[in-house]
Amino acid sequence: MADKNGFFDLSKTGLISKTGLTRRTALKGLAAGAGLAVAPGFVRYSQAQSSAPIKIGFQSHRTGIGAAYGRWYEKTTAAAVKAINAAGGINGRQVEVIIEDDGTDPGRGAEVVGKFATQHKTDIVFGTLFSHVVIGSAPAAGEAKIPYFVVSEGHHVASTKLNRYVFQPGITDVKSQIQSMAPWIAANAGKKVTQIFPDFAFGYDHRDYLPPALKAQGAEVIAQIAIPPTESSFTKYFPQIPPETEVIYHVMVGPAVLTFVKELGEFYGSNRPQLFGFIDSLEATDINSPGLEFLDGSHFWEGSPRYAQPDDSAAQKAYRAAVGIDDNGAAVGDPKDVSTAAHMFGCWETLYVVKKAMEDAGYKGPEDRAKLVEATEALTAFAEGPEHPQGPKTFNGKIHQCFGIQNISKVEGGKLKVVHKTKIEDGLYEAEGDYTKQAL
Amino acid sequence: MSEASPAKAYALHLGVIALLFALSFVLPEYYHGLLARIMVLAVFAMGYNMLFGYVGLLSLGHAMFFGAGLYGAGLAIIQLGWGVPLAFLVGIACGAVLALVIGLLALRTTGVAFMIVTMMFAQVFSLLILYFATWTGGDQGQVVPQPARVLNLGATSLDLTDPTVRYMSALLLFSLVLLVTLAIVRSRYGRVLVAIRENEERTKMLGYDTFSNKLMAVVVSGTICAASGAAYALLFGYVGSSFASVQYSILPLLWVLLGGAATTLGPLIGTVFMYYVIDVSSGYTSAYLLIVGIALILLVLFFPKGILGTIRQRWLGWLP
Amino acid sequence: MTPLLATKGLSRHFGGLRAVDNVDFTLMPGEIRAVIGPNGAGKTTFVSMVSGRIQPSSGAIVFDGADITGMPAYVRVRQGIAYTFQITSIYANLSVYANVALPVQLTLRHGPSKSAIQAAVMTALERTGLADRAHMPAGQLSYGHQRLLEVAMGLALKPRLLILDEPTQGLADSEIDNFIVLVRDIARSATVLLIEHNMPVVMQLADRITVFNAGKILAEGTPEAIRENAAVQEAYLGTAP
Amino acid sequence: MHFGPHLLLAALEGLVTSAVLALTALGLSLVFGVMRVVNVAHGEFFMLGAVLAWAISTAISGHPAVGFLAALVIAPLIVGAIALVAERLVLRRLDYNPEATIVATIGMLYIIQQLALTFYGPEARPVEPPFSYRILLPWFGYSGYKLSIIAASALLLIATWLVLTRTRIGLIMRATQYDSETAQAFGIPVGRVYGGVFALGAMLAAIAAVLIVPISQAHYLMGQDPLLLSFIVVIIGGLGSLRGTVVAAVLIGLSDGIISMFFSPTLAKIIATLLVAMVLVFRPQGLFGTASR
Repeated sequence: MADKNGFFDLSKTGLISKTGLTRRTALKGLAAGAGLAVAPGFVRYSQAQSSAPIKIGFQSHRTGIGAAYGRWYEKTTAAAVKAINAAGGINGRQVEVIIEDDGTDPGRGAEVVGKFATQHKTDIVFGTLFSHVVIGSAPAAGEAKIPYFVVSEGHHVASTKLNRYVFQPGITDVKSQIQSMAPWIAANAGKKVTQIFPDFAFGYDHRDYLPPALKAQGAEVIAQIAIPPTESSFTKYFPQIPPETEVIYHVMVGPAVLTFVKELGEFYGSNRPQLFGFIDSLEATDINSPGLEFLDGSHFWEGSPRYAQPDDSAAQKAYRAAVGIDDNGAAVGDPKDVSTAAHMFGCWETLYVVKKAMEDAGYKGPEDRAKLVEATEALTAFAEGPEHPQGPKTFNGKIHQCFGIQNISKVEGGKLKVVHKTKIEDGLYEAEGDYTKQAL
Repeated sequence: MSEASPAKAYALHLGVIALLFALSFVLPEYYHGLLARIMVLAVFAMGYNMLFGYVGLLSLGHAMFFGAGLYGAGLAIIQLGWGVPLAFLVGIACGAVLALVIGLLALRTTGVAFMIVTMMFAQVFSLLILYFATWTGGDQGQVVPQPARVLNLGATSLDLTDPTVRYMSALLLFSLVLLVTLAIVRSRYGRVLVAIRENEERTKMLGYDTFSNKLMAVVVSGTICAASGAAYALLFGYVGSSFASVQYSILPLLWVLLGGAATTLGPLIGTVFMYYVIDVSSGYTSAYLLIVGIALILLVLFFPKGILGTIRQRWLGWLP
Repeated sequence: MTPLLATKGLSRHFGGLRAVDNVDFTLMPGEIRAVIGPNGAGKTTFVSMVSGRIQPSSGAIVFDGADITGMPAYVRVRQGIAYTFQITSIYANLSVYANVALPVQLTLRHGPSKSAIQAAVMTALERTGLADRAHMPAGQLSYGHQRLLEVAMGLALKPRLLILDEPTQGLADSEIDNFIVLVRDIARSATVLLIEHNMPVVMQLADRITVFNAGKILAEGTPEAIRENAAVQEAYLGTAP
Repeated sequence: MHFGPHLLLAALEGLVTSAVLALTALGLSLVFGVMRVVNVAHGEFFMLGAVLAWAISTAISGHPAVGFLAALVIAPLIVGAIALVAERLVLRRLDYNPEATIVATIGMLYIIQQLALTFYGPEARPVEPPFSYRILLPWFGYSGYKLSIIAASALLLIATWLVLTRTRIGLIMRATQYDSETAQAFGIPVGRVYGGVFALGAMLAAIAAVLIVPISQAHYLMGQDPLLLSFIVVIIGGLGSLRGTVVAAVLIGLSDGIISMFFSPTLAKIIATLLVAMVLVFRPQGLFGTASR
């Protein structure tokens, strides 16, 4: 997913923060003292490989517009790494995560990938969410030949416009998500749909993929309203919603989204069309915030449900406990700290995919990165279970993308209740290319 | 103004270029790659300095020139399938033409109005990128395909994604622009630009067409910034709208002010400094921007003319 | 002989104020002409229109037989009209040398070698007595020397018409005497149009005097004639501040 | 929706934008006009106002109006105090050099943003409006609170105008704006005036933010747009002209709303921005500025 860039995003100024989950103070001292002449990678460490940890470079949105997501991605990652290490690590080696802040900026994202590859010498790069950062960083990963596992849900990986080193094995891409929503919308919400989406890439996926998907179900999109990225007030666009609209399909994201919902509420009052939205709008936001009462009775896509459901699997329960979220999807102990539950499971699942692929490849160190790529491409399916608590998935090695089930939840009494689960097949589409034909 | 010691000045600049060349062989991999990026961005800062430092025109819209080069070169490859040299030229030409148009309009204003007008034109530019997203890739941007980023020179071909080739290409561009800047600054034309900065009305009454001179400076500045953008697209393989946003107009201003406005080497020093302050401070805390902010304030308190500007003022008056 | 400068019906209005009102004026080559008049009489506005700094509301300006009314200021400078500012307007941060080099490099358009520029700059500085201060920042010169630098910059343009706007304002008496010598020297190669309040200077220098009052030419003639002119006396005594 | 109601809605929306913008821009204009410096951190003072409003209204229980009113008083005072400290510690030492001030205020921008991120967090948080009355028009519903913003802003603008034109403080400020050296010579403590003006400018931004936060959430990056728009308003309105600032704010707010009726939103933004830029190009002194000094 992507979002607008702020004008003065913190940190558009140059380099990146490096603060590992494990502190690496020696490096810092060197960097501070010697400036240009730091050479942390000069000592070959291959002889120590059997015991040295597997190093995962986590490209995190700590500052900038993605910061609310970054924090929860870090929490989930830490939980997954803890679980993996407790169970013996990967190939008998412990996993170490090194975090660098990319400022949610594509230019810096590329620098971070370079830093992971050449300074921290991590085995892989992992964890990116925002699409423009993924696309901006992908060339750096391809050139450094370092596998780059993103958790972004954008269609960029599956479009095969990136390169062979970029994977998205932990979360379904948005094109597939949209496609699998269409049957339910047409059958349950209404046939005449007006789309409201941000006028940038994340919105364009919805703009481009929903109309054909709905058409296939006998429904239609009657209006598309693209809101510019710098907008902070929306009421003036609502008159463009045709009166015959039966469903408003909204996918606004970013800090202004609460305004969007509140203003929609003020505009329509109780006499509104059906609402269907992507929870992206309200990730990390309490559904019971003032002004959101208007959403009661409306429906949302959710990757993984925010609220604990009565039929949750044991794996799901264990996952929630490990990450530290309560039944309402907020941090245990701080009910106001709402998680990004619908997406962050992807970090957990991606790490288990990495583990599986590394074990399949007999991965020993950076010299085996090509083997790791091939081993990942050879994967085909992930069974539901502790490693994949969100549900079963298939994986297409040619387009480096996984496909899983999706949830449709209804807002009821201030909670999100899952009312429908899609099938994996609902979201499958024709591959647009084949990464495996590219050179390694 | 330094009428004296041209030899000293040229020796210094050639020395800096030689140092950067030598660094290529001793720097660790990470800093090697980083310095390549810094050199390309320092070209951006030098282009900005041309207008801001020497003519005294404070623009808040230079991201559009960088963006014109970035998109001109990037789209020529992505959409038209052209080769690297042609794409580079397209990028530069886009910047030159845009700078000419913007100059003709914006130079009707002065001072803060100039600052705001350039900022607004840059905003329009960045909105246009979003508006034509089918072509530009919008805010997500697009990857310049790796196989296309190869410079074919007869029998040999240079792979721009190779670290050494990239470093040397960046150095070549940087050196060229540095020497061109030095030559301009030391030329009669450069003296006229400084005269316009110091006292435009007087310069007009000494028989100089200040409007044309300023327009020329906007075009030169815009073209250099576009060259930086075009090089960025070709060397780093990504074009995206964040590079055309306001913070990329502020960055070169910041780099130039830090390094020293109206000094030829200031832009490089400012860019390096900014990158390293962040790199080092981010090792100690995730709130590293706090440190950056404090560093900026301290710097401006104790080096009000920028690093090199203060050095020139206090010790080395001959610095160009 | 054709006049070097002529204006016909030249006017400039600021809102309702007629700063210069329908002025016909001629200046012959080689003259030293003084323009005098009370404050607000329109003298500076008049020469500003001649130099091109402001556009007339109506009327025409003819320089050496050619109509220059719509010509931008910088072109007029290149045609030979140089203007020195009433309020000192030099490049304070540049050296004295650089201040003069700017106009010089404009006049030496054909292969200006470094030595040619240097020679021309030093000539202008020597004529104004500033040669030994060439490398000082202009802002550090005394006020009187800054006035001289203004003149040197005008001189360096090799003008055919040099407009001096209150050049002796703020100068000490000894400096004024030197200044009179300098202007006489300049007048050998250029026509001088001098706006001046200091009457002794005017009387010593001017071939002819034009008196402005309330935007119009009140009188014109030799210094002697002007001294005798009753209307001029009245204007000065009656309206001067 | 029919044209008439649509226009009404666009105009109402535009006026709300204008109301907040006018206050924010007025703060910038005062600093700009009196001190002749560009305060890049102005938008961060706006953001601080919103963030503090959240903190204060969350700390105070009871009816939302109580928390809101407390925020409306306390948040600007805190922001003003912070601005005053920044002015005394940094800007004064820079002697208000325009370029140095830009760098220093960029530094402040980083510091304030980072502190907000560290202590407040990256989330957008809502503040409950003091009252939530939905005005039901025949064609659409509209927030009563939004209309009250327009009224509050108008009152504050009139108050500021009275202070500037009718009080001794205003006279001192205008004298300093007109000619700081002469003002100094007449015994006006120019340094203190500068400190006060800088604080007042920040407070106006903070008040604007407190007013808007019940409809648009507090977020640590929210200061960017107000900053840029305020710059535009100040320049279009003409430096130091209160009337110009207000007219320009209304013009920009309304044109933004109304142009969006006819074009796709992004195209509307492009056109609106270009139009305003062209106004400046062909009238560089601004709508109400006199000479371009």
